[in-house]
Amino acid sequence: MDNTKPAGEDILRVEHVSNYYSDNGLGILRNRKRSQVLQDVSLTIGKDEFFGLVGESGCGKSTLGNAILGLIPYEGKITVAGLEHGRVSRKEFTRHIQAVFQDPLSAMNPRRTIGDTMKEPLMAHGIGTPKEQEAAVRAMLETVGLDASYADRYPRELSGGQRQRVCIGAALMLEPELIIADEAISALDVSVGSQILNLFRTIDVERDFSMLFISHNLNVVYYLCDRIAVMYKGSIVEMGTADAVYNDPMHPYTRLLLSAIPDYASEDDGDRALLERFRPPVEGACAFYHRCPHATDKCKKVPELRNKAYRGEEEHLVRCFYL
Amino acid sequence: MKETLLNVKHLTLGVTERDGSVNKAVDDISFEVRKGEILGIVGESGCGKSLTVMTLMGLMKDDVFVMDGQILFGQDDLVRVTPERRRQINGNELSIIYQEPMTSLNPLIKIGRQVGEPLRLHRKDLSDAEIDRMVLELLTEVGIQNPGQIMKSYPHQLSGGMRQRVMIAMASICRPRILVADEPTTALDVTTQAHVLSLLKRVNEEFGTTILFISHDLGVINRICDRVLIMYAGKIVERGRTRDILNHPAHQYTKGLIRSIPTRDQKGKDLICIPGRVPSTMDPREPCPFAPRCGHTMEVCRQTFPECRELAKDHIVYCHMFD
Amino acid sequence: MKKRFAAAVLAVLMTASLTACGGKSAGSSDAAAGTGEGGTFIYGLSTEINNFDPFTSTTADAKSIYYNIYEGLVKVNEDGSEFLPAVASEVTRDSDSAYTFTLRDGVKFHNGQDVTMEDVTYSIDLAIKSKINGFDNIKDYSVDGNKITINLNTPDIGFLAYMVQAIVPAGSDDNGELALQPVGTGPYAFSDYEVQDHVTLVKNNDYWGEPAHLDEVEVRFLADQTELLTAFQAGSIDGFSAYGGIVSQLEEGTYNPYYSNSNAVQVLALNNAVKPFDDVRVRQAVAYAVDADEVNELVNYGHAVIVGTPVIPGLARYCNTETADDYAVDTAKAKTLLEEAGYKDGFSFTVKVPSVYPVHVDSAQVMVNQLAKAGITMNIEQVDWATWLDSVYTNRDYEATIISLDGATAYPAAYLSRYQSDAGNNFINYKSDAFDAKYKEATTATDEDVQTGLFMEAQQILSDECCSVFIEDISTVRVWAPSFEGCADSPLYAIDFASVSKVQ
Amino acid sequence: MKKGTIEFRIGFILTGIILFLAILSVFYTPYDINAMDKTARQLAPSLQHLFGTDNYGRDIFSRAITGSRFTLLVALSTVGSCTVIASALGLISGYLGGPVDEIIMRLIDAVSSFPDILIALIVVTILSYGKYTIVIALCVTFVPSFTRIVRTATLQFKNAEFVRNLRVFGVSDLRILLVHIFPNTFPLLLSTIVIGLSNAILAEAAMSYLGLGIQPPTPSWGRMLQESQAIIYNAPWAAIAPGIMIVMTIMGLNSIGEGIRKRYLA
Amino acid sequence: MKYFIRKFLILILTVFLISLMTFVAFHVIPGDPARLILGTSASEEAVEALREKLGTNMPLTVQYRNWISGFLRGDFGTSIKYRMPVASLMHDRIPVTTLLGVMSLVLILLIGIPLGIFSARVRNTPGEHVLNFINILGISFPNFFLSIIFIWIFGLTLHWFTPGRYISFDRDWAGCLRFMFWPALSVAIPQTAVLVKYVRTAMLEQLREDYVRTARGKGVGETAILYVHVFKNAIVAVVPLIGMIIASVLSGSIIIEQVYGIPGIGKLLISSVTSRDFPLTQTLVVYIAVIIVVINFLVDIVIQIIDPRIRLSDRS
Repeated sequence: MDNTKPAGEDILRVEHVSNYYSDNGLGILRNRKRSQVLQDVSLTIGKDEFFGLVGESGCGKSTLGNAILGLIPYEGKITVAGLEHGRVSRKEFTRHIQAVFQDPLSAMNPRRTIGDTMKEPLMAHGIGTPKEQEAAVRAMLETVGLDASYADRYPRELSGGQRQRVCIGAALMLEPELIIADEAISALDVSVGSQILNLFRTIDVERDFSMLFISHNLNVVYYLCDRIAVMYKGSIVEMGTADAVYNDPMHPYTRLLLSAIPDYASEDDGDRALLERFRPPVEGACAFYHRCPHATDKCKKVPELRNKAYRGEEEHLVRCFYL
Repeated sequence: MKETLLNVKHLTLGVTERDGSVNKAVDDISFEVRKGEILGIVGESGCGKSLTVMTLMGLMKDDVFVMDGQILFGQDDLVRVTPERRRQINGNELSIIYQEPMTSLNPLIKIGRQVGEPLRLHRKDLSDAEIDRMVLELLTEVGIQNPGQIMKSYPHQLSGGMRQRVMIAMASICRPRILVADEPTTALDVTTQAHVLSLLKRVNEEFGTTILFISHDLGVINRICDRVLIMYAGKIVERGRTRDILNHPAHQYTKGLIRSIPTRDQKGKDLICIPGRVPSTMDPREPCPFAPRCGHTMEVCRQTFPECRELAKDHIVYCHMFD
Repeated sequence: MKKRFAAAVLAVLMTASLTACGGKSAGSSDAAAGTGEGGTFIYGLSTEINNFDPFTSTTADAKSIYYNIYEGLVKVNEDGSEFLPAVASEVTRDSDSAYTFTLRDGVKFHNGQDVTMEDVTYSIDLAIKSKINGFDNIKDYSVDGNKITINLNTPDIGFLAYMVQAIVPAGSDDNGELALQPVGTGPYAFSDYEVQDHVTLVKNNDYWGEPAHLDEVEVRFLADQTELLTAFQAGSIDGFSAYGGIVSQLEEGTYNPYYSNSNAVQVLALNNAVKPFDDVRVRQAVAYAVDADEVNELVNYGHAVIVGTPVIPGLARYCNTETADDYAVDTAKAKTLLEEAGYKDGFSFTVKVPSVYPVHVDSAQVMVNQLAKAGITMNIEQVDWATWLDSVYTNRDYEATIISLDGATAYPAAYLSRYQSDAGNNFINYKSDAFDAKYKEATTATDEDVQTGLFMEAQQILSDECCSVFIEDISTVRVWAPSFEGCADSPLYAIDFASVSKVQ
Repeated sequence: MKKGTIEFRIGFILTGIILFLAILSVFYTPYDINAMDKTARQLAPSLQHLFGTDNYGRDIFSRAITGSRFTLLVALSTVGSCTVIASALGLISGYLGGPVDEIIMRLIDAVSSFPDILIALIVVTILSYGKYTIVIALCVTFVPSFTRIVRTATLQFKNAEFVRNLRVFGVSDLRILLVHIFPNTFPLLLSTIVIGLSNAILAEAAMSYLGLGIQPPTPSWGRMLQESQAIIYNAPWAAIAPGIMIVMTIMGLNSIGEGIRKRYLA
Repeated sequence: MKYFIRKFLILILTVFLISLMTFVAFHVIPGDPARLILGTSASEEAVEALREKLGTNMPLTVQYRNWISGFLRGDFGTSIKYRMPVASLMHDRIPVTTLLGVMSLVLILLIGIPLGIFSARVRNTPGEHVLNFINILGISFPNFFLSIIFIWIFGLTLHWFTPGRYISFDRDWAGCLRFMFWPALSVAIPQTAVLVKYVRTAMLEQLREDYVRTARGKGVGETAILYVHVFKNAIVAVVPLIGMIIASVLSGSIIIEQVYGIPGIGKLLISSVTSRDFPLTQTLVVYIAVIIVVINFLVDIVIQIIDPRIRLSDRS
C-alpha cells in the first residue's frame, strides 16, 4: 500500500529508502561487510508540518536524517521541495534543506566568529552583498533571542543553549523549506532545552517551514510535533498523529517506550512491570519478536505497515500482526 | 532517624581557572547520607554536584581543591584522609560508577580482571579461583546472560547497557557501604535505563548498599530516590523527601525545573521556563545565586544567602520568601 | 752515446729520490742502526684499496701497496738511480728498440710455484690486453730458453721504466681472481683482506732477494687523513702518510717523520675555453694574484716545493725551476692586467674542488682571500670525486678547479703530454701551436742534452702563456711511531715495507 | 602561571641570544670571518678571541656567529618551503582520501625510507651547489614526516561536526579545506615547525659534515665541526664552540615547541 | 587475513618504488665507475677496456634489468668497485651495523622507557622541570658532535677506547663491545631523549582518561595505575615511534660509522654511492628499504596484538 500522500503540497517525500553500512576497508581490496541499516523506509512531511521521528540509539533515525541531507549514499528516492537527489547539484539541494545537530559545541568552527559562521550559507549561495549579509545575520540573531553583538563573539564564549540558538539561526539563514533537527536539545539541560522548544514554536509562527524532529525522548516529540513515527531496528513500526501515537499507542514497542519513560509525577513506587518479555530471536521474524510480550507464531514473518485508524480518523499505521 | 553514614559539613570547593584566578565551584554546602537510603542530588550542569561526589571519593582533577569544610565518614574525614587510607576506603567502603560507560573501562584489560580487581586489592585473603567465582556470580546477578564469555572479552565488545551492568558489578563486589552513581543512565536508551535503575534498586535492597544518585532528570530521581537535594550554582537550595519536593516544590528554582518538563497537558502551549542561563564559575555571583533569574527577587536576596527554613519534617529550603 | 744517455737518466732519478727522502727531523743519519728483526707494523691509509689486480687498479695508494707483493722483470732501486734486475736476472739492451731479459732461476711465486717463461709471456700479454701505458709500443717478443727479447715499434730509451709491471702466474687472472687473491714474487705475500677495513701482508720467507725485516704488515683503511691522525694519536696505527698540515698537529719528538715529494703538481687549472679565461692577460692576472708561498705556509705548514711548471721537481734534470717565480705575487700588476683585459672592477668565477681532497679545499679557501685583494671573487663549489672526474675531467664543464696532477711514469713526457692541443686528457682546453711543435721536437730528439733543453723551453712556453697557475708539489710525510724506523722511498710512489724495521 | 610559561621563557632566552648574535654578525664581527693568520693558529679562547682560533688562525667566534646566520637561514627556508608543500599534500590526501590518498601516501613512504644522502646527492647534482640546493635537498627529506602530521590533523577535522554542517550549508569543499580545516591545524603545525627547525639545523650540520652543505669559505656549524675534527687534540675549542651554538639553538627551539604543546595542544 | 595480504602487497610496491628511485638517481648523477677506479693517469682506452670487463658499458637500463632478474633469483650481482659478489659484502657488513644498532637500541629502550614513565610519575613536582631540562638537553646534542667529544675525551685523553681501531666481534668480542659502546652511546643519547619525551606525553595523555579515574575509584595505588593500567595504553601510542627508531638504527647511521671508522652498512653506502657502484647501491638501498618497511609492518602487527579494538578491522 503506497502510504504517501499525493505529491501536491509535500515538502519531503521519502520513498522505499534503504541503505547498507559497509565496513569498507581503504584501498583496492574492499572487504565489504554489508550490514543493513534503513529497511524500506517511506514517509512524507507536509508544508509547515513538524514531524517527530523517535527511537532508541541505533534504530537508524539519524542515518535517515543524514540520507535526507544527502550526506550518505542510499537506495530509494528522496524528494525535497520537488527536487530529487542526484538530479540537482548538491549546492542547489542545500538551498531548500538545513539542519541543527545535537552537540552545539562542536557544531561551529572554533576559530571563526559567530557572524562569520552564519554568513557562510549566504556566501556559499552568493546571496546579498557583504553589508546585506551582515544585516541579515544581526537580524537572525535577534530572531533567535540573542543580542546582535554576539556576531563578533567566538563559540567558546557562549553557553550550550546560546550556541544551539546560533545553530538554529544559521539553519534559517537560507529560509529553507525543511529543517532536520537531530537530537537538537538532548545535550542541553532541561531548563535550557525548554527555552529552545519555545524558540521553535515562536519561529514556526513567524515563518512557515517544515521540520523533521529526531529524538529519543517521546515526551518532547509529543509536545512539539504534529505527527510522529516510531522507528525500531531500521524500519518504521508505528506512524500517525501525535495524539494517536502518544495517547493510543498500538505497537508493543511504542507501549514499551512509553512505559519506560520515568515520570516525575507518577505516584506509584515507579517499579511498573516493563512491557517486555525476552525470547530467543528468530531469523526473518518481526524485528521486535525477541522482546515482544505478545509474540505468536504469526509474528515469525516481517509484518507490513497497515492503517489501523478508526474510520474517519487520520491515518495511523502499525507494523504488527497482533492487533 | 536512621543512622548517618556520611556527614558533609560546610564543604567549599575552589577551582583555579585558566588564567590562574580561583573561584568557588561549591560554596558551603552541608548534608548527610543515611544508612540504606538512596539520596538523590539534582542540578543542572555547572551546579557542582559532580565536583562534590568527586571530592568525596578524592578523585578531583588537579585544578580543584577543598577550601573549607569536612566530610565525616565513620571515623575518617575524607577531606584530610591520607593517600594510604584513601586507597583502603575506595572500592571497599566507598565506590563509584560514572556516566560514560564507553570510556570508564580500561580498553586493553579483560572484563573479568577489571571486575575482580577490587577484591584482589581489598580482600587479600581470597584466592584467584574464589575471586573469579565471585565475579562470575555477581555478573549473573546484575543480569548479564553469558558471564563466562563476557569475563574473557574486552570492553569495546559490549553494549552501553551491558557495560553499565559491569560497572555496577565492579562497584558493588566488595559490598561497599556507599555506592556513588554519577548520572549512570544519562547516556543510555530509555529501556536500558529502566533496567539499570531497577538493578540499582535491587543492589540497594538486597545488599543494603546506600546509594548517592546524581542526576539532572527529575523523572529518574522520582523513579529511584528516597530523598533529594536540589543544587544550583554551587549551593543547596532545597532538600527533602522526593515526593514532598516533587508535589510541593518550595524553592523557585525547583518549581521552574518542574515546569520546564514538557508533559501531556502542555501540548500546544508555551512552556514556562526559567529565563537566562546557568552562571559559570567565572561569572560574578549574587549572595543568592538564583536571584537574577528568580522573578521574586527581593532586596534581601541581594544582600545575604537565606537561612535554612524547615517547612515540614525533613523538607528544608533556603529562600528569603519563607523568612 | 746511448750508454751515456742511460747513465744520465739514472743520475737524474737518483738526485730526485735523494732530495725526496731528505733529512729526518730526528737528525740521525740514515745509516741503518742495528735493525731489529720481526714484529708487526700497522700502517694507516686514508683511502681504501678495493682490489689487487695490478693490471686495472692503478690508483696511487693501490700501487704503493702492490710494490711489496708484485715484482716486474726489473725493479727500480732504492734511490731510483737504475733499474735493477728482479725476476729477470740480467738485462741487456740490444738496441733502442730491442731489449733482452734472462729469467732468474730459483724465483718462486708466493704459492710456491717456480716462475717460468710461460708466466712472463702470460703477464706481458695481459698487460698489452689491459692497455697498460708503454706496452702498446711492443711490436713482438721472442723466447729462447730462459731468455726473452722484446722488440718495440718505435725506439724508446725509457722503455725499461715500463718493465716494472707485475709478473703473475700464468692463467691467474683468467676470471679475475687476482683482484682478491694476488700472487706475486715480492718480499711480502698477501695474507687476508677485509673490505673497507684492512689488508694484511706477511713476510715471504723464500724471497729471492734480501728478506724483509718485519714479519707482518697490516694496512688499515680509514676515512680520511684526519682519522689517520686521530688513530695515530690513539696509538692504534704505527705509521701513516699525510700532508704537512695534518702531521704538524703532532707534538715534536713523538714520531719519526720521513719527508718526500708527492710527485704531483697542485694546479689551479683554468678552463681556457671559458670566458674570461680565454684571455691570457686574465690568466696571468690570476697567477699574479695567487701567492703560492702563503698557500704553502698556511695549508701545508711550509712542507711543499713551489713550482711554476707541471713537471715534478723530483725530475730535477727536466724540471724548469726558473718558472717557479715567473708569477711571484704582485697584486698591483694583477689589477693592471685586468684593466687591460677590460675587467676594471674584477670578475667572479666558480672553482670546483673535489671534496675528497681537504688539502685542495683548504688551498681554495686561502686563494679566495688572495684573489679578493685583486678584485677577483672566487666561489668554491665542492663536488664528490665521481662528479669531478666526470663533469670536470672528462666533460670539461667547469671554470676552474684545483687538483694535483701526477704522471704514470718517472719521465717528463708523462707530465707534459696533456698540454698538447689534441691530447685526450687536455682538460684545460689549452691550444698552443708553439707548444705542440716544441713538445714534438723534444720527444723525438735523440740526444739527451738536446732533449732536456727542448723540454725546458716547452715548459717556459706554458709559463709564458700561463695556461694555468702551477702552485706546488705538496710533500707527503711518512710518520712512523718512535718504535719503528726506515723508509726506502722510490719515485714510483711506493712504500717499501721491506725497508721498515723495529728500533732495537 | 599559565601552562608552558617556563618552557617559553627558556626557549625565548636561548633563541634570543642566538638570533641576537646572528643579527649582530651582519653588522659587526670582531674579525673578518675569512682572514687567516699564520701566527695566530689554534689560540685558546682569550679576550681577543672569545672562542679561540682555528687551524688557519681564523677567529672562531666571528665564524660561529656568522655561521649561525647561514645555518638558521637554511633551516628557516627549508622548514618554510617544506611546510607549504607538506600542508598541501597533507590536506589533499587527508580530505580526499581514497585513491589520491593512497598514491600520495605510497610516495611518501618510499621517499621516507630512501637514504637521505642519496636524495641530497641527486638534488645537489641536478641543481649544482649553492645555499638553495641544500635547502631543496633537506626539504625533500622533511616533506614525508610533515605531510603525515598534517594529514592526520586533516583527517581529525574532516570528520568533525562543524565540517558536516558547512557541507550542509552548501559550502564548497575547497573553501572548507582552506578556510576552515587548515587554520585549525595551525597550533599543531606551529609546534611541528618549531621541532622541524631544530631537525633542519641538525640535518644541515650533518650535510655540511659530509661536504654537501653550505660551501666554504662561508662558515656553517657543520663545516666548522668537520674542520675541527683534525685538530681536536690540540684545539678542542674549535669543536666545542660550534657544538655549543647548535645545542643552544636546538634547546631553545625545542623548549618553545614544548611550550606550544603544553599551552595549546595539551 | 585480507588485511595482511593487502599490507604485504603495499610493502612490495613501496620497495620496488624505492629501487626505481635509485635507478633514476643513477641516471641523473654523473660519474663513471671505470674512470673512478683507474684515476686521472689512465688512458681513455684503458678505461674503455675496464668498462668492457666490468660490464658498465651497457646502458643503465640493461644493467638495472639484469640486477632485478638476478635479485629475484637471490643473486645481488657483483660489486663494481670491490669485484666481489654483493651478497658476501653484505654478509660481512650487516652484522656490524646490526650489532651497533642492537647495542644502541638496548640503551635507548632500557633507559628511555623507564625514564619516560618516571618523568610522568613525577608530574607537577620540581623534579618534572629538572627531568624536562635534561631531556631537552639530550635532544639538542647532535650525534656527530657527541662523537667528536667522546673521541676527544674518552678516546684520546682517557684512552678508554682507541678510536680508529675497529675490532671485529669474532676476533675479540670484549674489545669489540668496549669499542662499540661509544658509537652506540652517541646514537643512543638523542634518540633516548626523544623516546622519553614521547613516552611521557603518551603517559600524561592516558592519565587524563576516564578509566584511570575508575581505577582510583577502586582504590588502585598510583604505582599500579602507572604500570598496570596506563602503561599498556601508552605503549600503543609509542610503538610507531619505537618502530621508527629501530628502523633508523638498523639501517646504519652514516655519520657515526664514518666518524668512528666502523665498516658497516652506512659506511658502505657512502663508498658505494661515491664510487657509483650501481649493483651494490641498489642492493643496499633495497636492504634499508626492506628493513624500514618490514619494521613498519611489524609495528602494525604489534599494535593489533596489544590493542584488541583494532584487531583485523581496518584501521584507517
